[in-house]
Amino acid sequence: MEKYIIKTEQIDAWLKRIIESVPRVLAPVSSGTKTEFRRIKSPEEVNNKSLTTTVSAKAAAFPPVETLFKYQKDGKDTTLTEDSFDKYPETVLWHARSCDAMGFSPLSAIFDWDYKDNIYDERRNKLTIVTFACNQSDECCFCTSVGGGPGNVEGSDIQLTMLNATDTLVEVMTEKGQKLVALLPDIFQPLSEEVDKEAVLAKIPVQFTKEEIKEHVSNAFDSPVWKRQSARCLGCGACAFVCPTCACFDIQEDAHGNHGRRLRCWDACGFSLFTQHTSGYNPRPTQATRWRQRILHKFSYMPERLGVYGCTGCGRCSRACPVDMNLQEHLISIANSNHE
Amino acid sequence: MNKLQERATDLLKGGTVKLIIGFEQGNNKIRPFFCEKPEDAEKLIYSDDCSTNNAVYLTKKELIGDNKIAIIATYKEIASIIQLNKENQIKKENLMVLTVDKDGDVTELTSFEEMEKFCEENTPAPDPVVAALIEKIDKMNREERWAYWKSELDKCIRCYACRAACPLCYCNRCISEVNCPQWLDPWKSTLSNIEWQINRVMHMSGRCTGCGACAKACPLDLPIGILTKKMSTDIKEMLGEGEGGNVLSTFNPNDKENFIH
Amino acid sequence: MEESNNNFEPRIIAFVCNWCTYAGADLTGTSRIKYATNVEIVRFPCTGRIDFMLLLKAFAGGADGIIVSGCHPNDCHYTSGNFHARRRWIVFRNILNFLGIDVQRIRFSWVSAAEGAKWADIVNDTVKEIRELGPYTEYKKVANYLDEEADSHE
Amino acid sequence: MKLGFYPGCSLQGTSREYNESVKALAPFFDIELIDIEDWNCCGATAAHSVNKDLSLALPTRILALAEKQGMKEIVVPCASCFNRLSVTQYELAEDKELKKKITDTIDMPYEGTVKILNVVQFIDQYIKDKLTEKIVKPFNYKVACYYGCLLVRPHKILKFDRVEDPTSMDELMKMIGSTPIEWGFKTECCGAGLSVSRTDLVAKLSGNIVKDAADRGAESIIVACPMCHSNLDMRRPEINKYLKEDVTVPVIYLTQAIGLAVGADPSKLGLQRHFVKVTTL
Amino acid sequence: MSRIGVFICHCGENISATVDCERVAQEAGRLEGVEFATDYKYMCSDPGQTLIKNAIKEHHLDGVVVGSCSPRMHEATFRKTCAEAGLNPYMCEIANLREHVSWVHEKGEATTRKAIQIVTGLISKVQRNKPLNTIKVPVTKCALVIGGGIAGIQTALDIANCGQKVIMIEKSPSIGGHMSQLSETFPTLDCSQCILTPRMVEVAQHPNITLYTYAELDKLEGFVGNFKATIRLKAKSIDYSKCTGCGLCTTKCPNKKIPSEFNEGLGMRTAIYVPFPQAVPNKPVIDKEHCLYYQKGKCKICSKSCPTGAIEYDKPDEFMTIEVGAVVVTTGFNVLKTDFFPEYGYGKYKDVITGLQFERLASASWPTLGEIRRPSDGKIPQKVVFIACCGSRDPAKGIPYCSKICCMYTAKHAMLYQHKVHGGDSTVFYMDIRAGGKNYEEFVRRAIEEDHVNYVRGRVARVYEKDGKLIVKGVDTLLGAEPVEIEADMVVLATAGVASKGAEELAQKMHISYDPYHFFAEAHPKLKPVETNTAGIFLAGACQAPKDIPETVAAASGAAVKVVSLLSQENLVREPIVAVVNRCAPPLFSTCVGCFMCETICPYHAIEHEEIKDRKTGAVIKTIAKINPGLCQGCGTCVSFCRSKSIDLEGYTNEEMYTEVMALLNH
Repeated sequence: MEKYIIKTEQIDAWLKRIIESVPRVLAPVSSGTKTEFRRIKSPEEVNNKSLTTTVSAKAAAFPPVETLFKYQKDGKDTTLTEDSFDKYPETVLWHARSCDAMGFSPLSAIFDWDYKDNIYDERRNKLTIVTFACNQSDECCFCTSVGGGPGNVEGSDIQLTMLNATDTLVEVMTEKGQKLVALLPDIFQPLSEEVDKEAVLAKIPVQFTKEEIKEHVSNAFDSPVWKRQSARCLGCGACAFVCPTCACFDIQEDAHGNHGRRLRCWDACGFSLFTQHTSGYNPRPTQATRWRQRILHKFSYMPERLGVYGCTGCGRCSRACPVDMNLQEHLISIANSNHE
Repeated sequence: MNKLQERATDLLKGGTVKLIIGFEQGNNKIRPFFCEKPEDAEKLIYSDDCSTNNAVYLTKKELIGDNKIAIIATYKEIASIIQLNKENQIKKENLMVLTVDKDGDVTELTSFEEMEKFCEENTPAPDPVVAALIEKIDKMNREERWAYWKSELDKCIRCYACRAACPLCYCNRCISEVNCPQWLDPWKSTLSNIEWQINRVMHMSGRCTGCGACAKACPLDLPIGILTKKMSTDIKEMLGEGEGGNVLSTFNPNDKENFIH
Repeated sequence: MEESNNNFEPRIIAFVCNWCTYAGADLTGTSRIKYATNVEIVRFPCTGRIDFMLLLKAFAGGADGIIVSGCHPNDCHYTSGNFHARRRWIVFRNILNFLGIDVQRIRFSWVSAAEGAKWADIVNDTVKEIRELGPYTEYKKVANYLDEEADSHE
Repeated sequence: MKLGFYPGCSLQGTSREYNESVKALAPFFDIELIDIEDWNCCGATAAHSVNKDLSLALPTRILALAEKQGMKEIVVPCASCFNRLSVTQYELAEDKELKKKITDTIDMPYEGTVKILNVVQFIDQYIKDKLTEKIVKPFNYKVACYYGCLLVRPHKILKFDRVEDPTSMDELMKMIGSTPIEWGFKTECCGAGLSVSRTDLVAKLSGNIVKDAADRGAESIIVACPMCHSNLDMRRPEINKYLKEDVTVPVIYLTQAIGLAVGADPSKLGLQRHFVKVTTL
Repeated sequence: MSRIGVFICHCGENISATVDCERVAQEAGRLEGVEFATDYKYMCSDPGQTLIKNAIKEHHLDGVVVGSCSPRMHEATFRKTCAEAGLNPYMCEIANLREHVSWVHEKGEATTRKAIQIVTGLISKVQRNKPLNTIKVPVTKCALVIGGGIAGIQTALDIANCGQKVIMIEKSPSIGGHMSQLSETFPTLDCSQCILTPRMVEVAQHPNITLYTYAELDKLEGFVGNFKATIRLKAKSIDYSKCTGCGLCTTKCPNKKIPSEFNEGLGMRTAIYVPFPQAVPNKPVIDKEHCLYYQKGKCKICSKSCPTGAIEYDKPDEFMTIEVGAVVVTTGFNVLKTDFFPEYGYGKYKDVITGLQFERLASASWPTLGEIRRPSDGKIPQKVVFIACCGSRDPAKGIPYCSKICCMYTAKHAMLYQHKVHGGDSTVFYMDIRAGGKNYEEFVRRAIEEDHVNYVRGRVARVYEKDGKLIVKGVDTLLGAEPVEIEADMVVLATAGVASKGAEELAQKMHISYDPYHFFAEAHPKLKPVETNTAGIFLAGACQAPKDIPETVAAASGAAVKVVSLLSQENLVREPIVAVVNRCAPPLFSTCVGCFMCETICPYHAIEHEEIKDRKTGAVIKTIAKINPGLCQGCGTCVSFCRSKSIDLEGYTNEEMYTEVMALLNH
């Protein structure tokens, strides 16, 4: 890992160079009351103040809807065409957060656990992630409780930390990151002395550990806690769609007579239709069972099967929830509960 | 304990009701609260600041079953309950509607007449922000309007929080879930996002009580609430006050038809 | 995609009821009144049956214009289907207009079984108007976005 | 009890006694009638045959003033004013564009919420209930209640009484001890519109009314409209000339009759102002 | 994969002159799911149909698209052809290549293209079509006739004479209706009773007719062919099985001062009474409102006088449920009474009477034995004024319509008066004379020319009494709007015909529609004049609008034919183009959520509530909408209204229509 110091005021110049050199740069852009990752054309578009975007950065490698292949029928012949990988642009994800970067590891684990998902992998490989360490947090943040942290560099290619009004620490973790530095090498000064990065980071108290949660929930399949916690859940898909690690998708046909395409689109386990069988039978008939699935999947099934937890503590689900289903609050209560 | 909490304790202790749907203080906001035990009654608060319209829970069978329940209702809930009743979705004998006045006194609204009267007397003032936005859009030319909505609705991720939060979106199967034919593409796309909103508004026509829960639920803060608001205003202007709520299942032989050749 | 308006041939779908307008269009035929070929008719039992979604789908499917036509008020074969339809269109048009969808491209009319000539006029008129408005490119663009853009996440 | 009051021009001129009698009656029932401040002419008979907008703008201003002055109800004794105010309120309620145009013209906010009461409605609502107990001297006469046209027509708008055969005044007169006659001239035209220009026609039309009332033994004719009153009373010489007989049956306002019954001072009721002397009463 | 056959007809040269039929068939043949495509000169000819039949069999076709003339011409033909070849007829669609293509376009590429497009659309639709079977509804072979006036009598007799059973209910104690009150009838001046009474008797005696008088409809459920009617049999206080109709009781009854309804208040009757001498049935009922026993608790004189002991007091109303296949509503009309016309003094002056009262004065029987005597003093009026259009054609009175019969009966009244009072003087004030009808105009001319009735065109402003005379103030518009004043001895008002009392309530009970004046609405003003919107319920007579006797009788016979044609079938066979509410597996059972907002949209009241019950406990799980296929006419308005798309229309399903539209656009 290389460490540099860069003058904060020079960051924009660097970003400008990145925009000129890389086909696609995604960065937090504000419109109205919300900030989202959007393709930017100039550094001015970036909202440097934003804590997190509403929707996570996962779409950079796992878009809400993508074409798997196209088909064309002519009489009895059918031709399949797959999109060329050239269609997926080299991308820099700018001003992401540690929790965004961390989210790609569970995603990759899901897409590659047995069958290697070429489409995802290609997009992920073409993605360079530049995170900005958090010097602020809000009440929904709980990254430290699930193994992350405001300055966690896992998954980042580069992490920037604003040390003071003028200087920013640049940590380059990967070769991909090094390539970005190389675009404007002159502005990076090698780190002369150790800096106390922790000092400038947001303080986010640890409320519980993910292992603790795993232990509690793994034996709580029949616990009444699910019904109690999910009582006010409305069953929308907001939490799943904003989540950096939710990878459930649906395969849809966009069929038009003799031609069409097969699509992969985001799905959400909160929807009542999610596990509904054609027969009308639904193994998860209530919101309580769907909520249980959500928690167990993230904190029990994933660590057990994939060795990775499905939560980065970004708190997006809590912010997006129309009825304040605060994940941290529920996890604390699970952690503090005796086995029910 | 305040009067509301006392009343709630009594109701639960006495077994009059199995459940009270009310409000509690959440994380920096008021949120719905399901009070089942007398000892939880002290968590109950009364506020019309909750973005959720709790009437939405009244059509969820898995929550309320066949039990008698009480709902602590503000204008929003009451207006929705009136409409839900018109649409045969309320079992009045299983529902107790309680409201709290400014002195903290708890009143039970026992009949729909009382609820109608309550709504007449407590109609909230129209939201000036919504009105201003509608006016702004009305002033745009068509191309500008299209550009505006295209860019706004392009952001929609189709989480259907707007649908989930609406007390009147209680269909067992939403049109968005119909796949023979697939009226709406079930994935996020600008077209189906727009079509979804058109459907939502058409289906709400004459029924919408204007509680604004749809807009408040939207995680992306999209201006979808003004669609239903605009529709309601237009309907009132063009078709008058409909009876029974649904303007599309009734008609007047003298409806305007200046657009029909 | 861009076609010049001079040789632009609009595609127009007509949604008509069986009892009045379909029969009226039959009369246009038996009267040998000529009209433009751009319109294709879909037969419904009643204007009340015409789902507003079908109109949106026609645009999404590439129609440049739409005709909706049925029995005159009080003439509905089913007594009130056209009245219900009319209400639906009143609300629908307003919503579309507010969203910036071009309601000029939807022509609503009443054509009775005796109005063969009116049917021809309506068709020719609509074709002329849509020709002037040009292809409904902006809607088609949104409808075909997966083709249009390399990646939706922009 | 305070109520708004719109006198109008007639009540300041030819029909002062009407004004006086309404005002004299009010205190008996603890009612205070408050004039609309800065009121203007309602346009009455002339405006609407000359300029429609003007004929609407004038009454609208009056109603707007009443609204501004916080009046919920206004008493309008003159039947003609009552008619114009009511018609204006109706037309503006029916036509939003027109309402906008007129309110723009007068440049005042106008909602159309003020309730307009004619004298009979006023008595019905605020006096009738207490009337019986207040009577000191029953008005024990045979009377002919004459309604004229402005009080009841157009019925679609005024929605007052039965348009062809009104009975509200008869009911009130019965309450104060009178015996109203059955007759066919209750709403016949008195010739009001031609009061000045064609006195010969007025003599004929009003003459028939007076004659029938007298023939049927009426000892007085009860009216609630200044136009009716002046034609039946002031034009009596012409009438008698036309009838070729001397009909002396007096014409008195409903409010005067009630005033007498509850014991108001006859001079305060303006009875001395009539042309046909009311000494017989 | 479907196996569709496409058959393009040249229609001689009607289609092929402008459309390249061969190419249409070729292009269609290339489409997915098309197994066979061909073109032929005359597809509707015998060889053409054989071609289709053979292709169906040979290629095992499961759907057919015929490109030919309008489906309105030959859809039935080709569907029958398919059925004969064993293919469900609803798997056949017609592409209209003649009326909608070849006859309206010039020859050219665009025209052929359009033809291909239309065929493509329907190929896609037919692939989604489902085989449908005609709906069979059993028919209860009995008709209910509500109302025993001339309309009901005629309807009942016509139906009964065709061998079908009829149940007639009449709310008053006797059938006969208004016609029995009339003296003579225009334009023939034959005696109303003379022509009506035999028919009344025939009704009572007809083996196929069951008559219930003093009976009203309480409830009507069910649908065409299968109605269930609940009838309230009002207590008559007389056991008709014992009563011989001797009439002794009526002579003994002490309360003799009750205004007779039959005589329009001009004569009196007793509390136990037969409404008029020719009544059918000719047995009395007790009018509880005026009976001393019922009101004061004692009297019972009738009971004492009855030789057969038929009087039975204090029996409650009875209810009877009957099953009928059709209903005919013949409840007639009322004339305006009361003080609707205060300016004419009706109710105030005894000698201002209605036309119907004049009928009674002119009637040879009661109450004046045919002499025109005025009600006040029984004198013969020397001067009578008839005022036409009393209320009618007067929006201010709430009756903008023309009552239609008044011109004629006023002429008749004036004529009868002139015939009966020699030297009498009659004046008719009228707006217009509407005498359209066989011999009607001649009749009016006769009144004017031969009987010297004075016709004044103008309205009457007021009628008032002075010195024992009725002063009629009117205007003669033909003489320059001159005011006219007539001193009359009697004034006859031709008051408007209005809907009968309780019509609105009755319509709501039966779910039939009515106009703003509460007259029942016919299904189509021209082509379905005796049908209502509810299948199986018919109308006749003046319950629909004021009508004269010939018109009423014609309508009654018309309604009877409709009923007979319905009842003569074992089963009603209906097109299966009806709406259906979907059903699916538990726990949903149906996607219908039971909001029932569709109920108000259905013009036929075909939407019913269906309770889904737990099989074991019988508890109601869910209430959903259900379309009664007997009532549904297939307009599909509910389908496009239903938010959750839980209703669909067979033959025009959402999927079929969606697919057709998308295929038309090649999308």
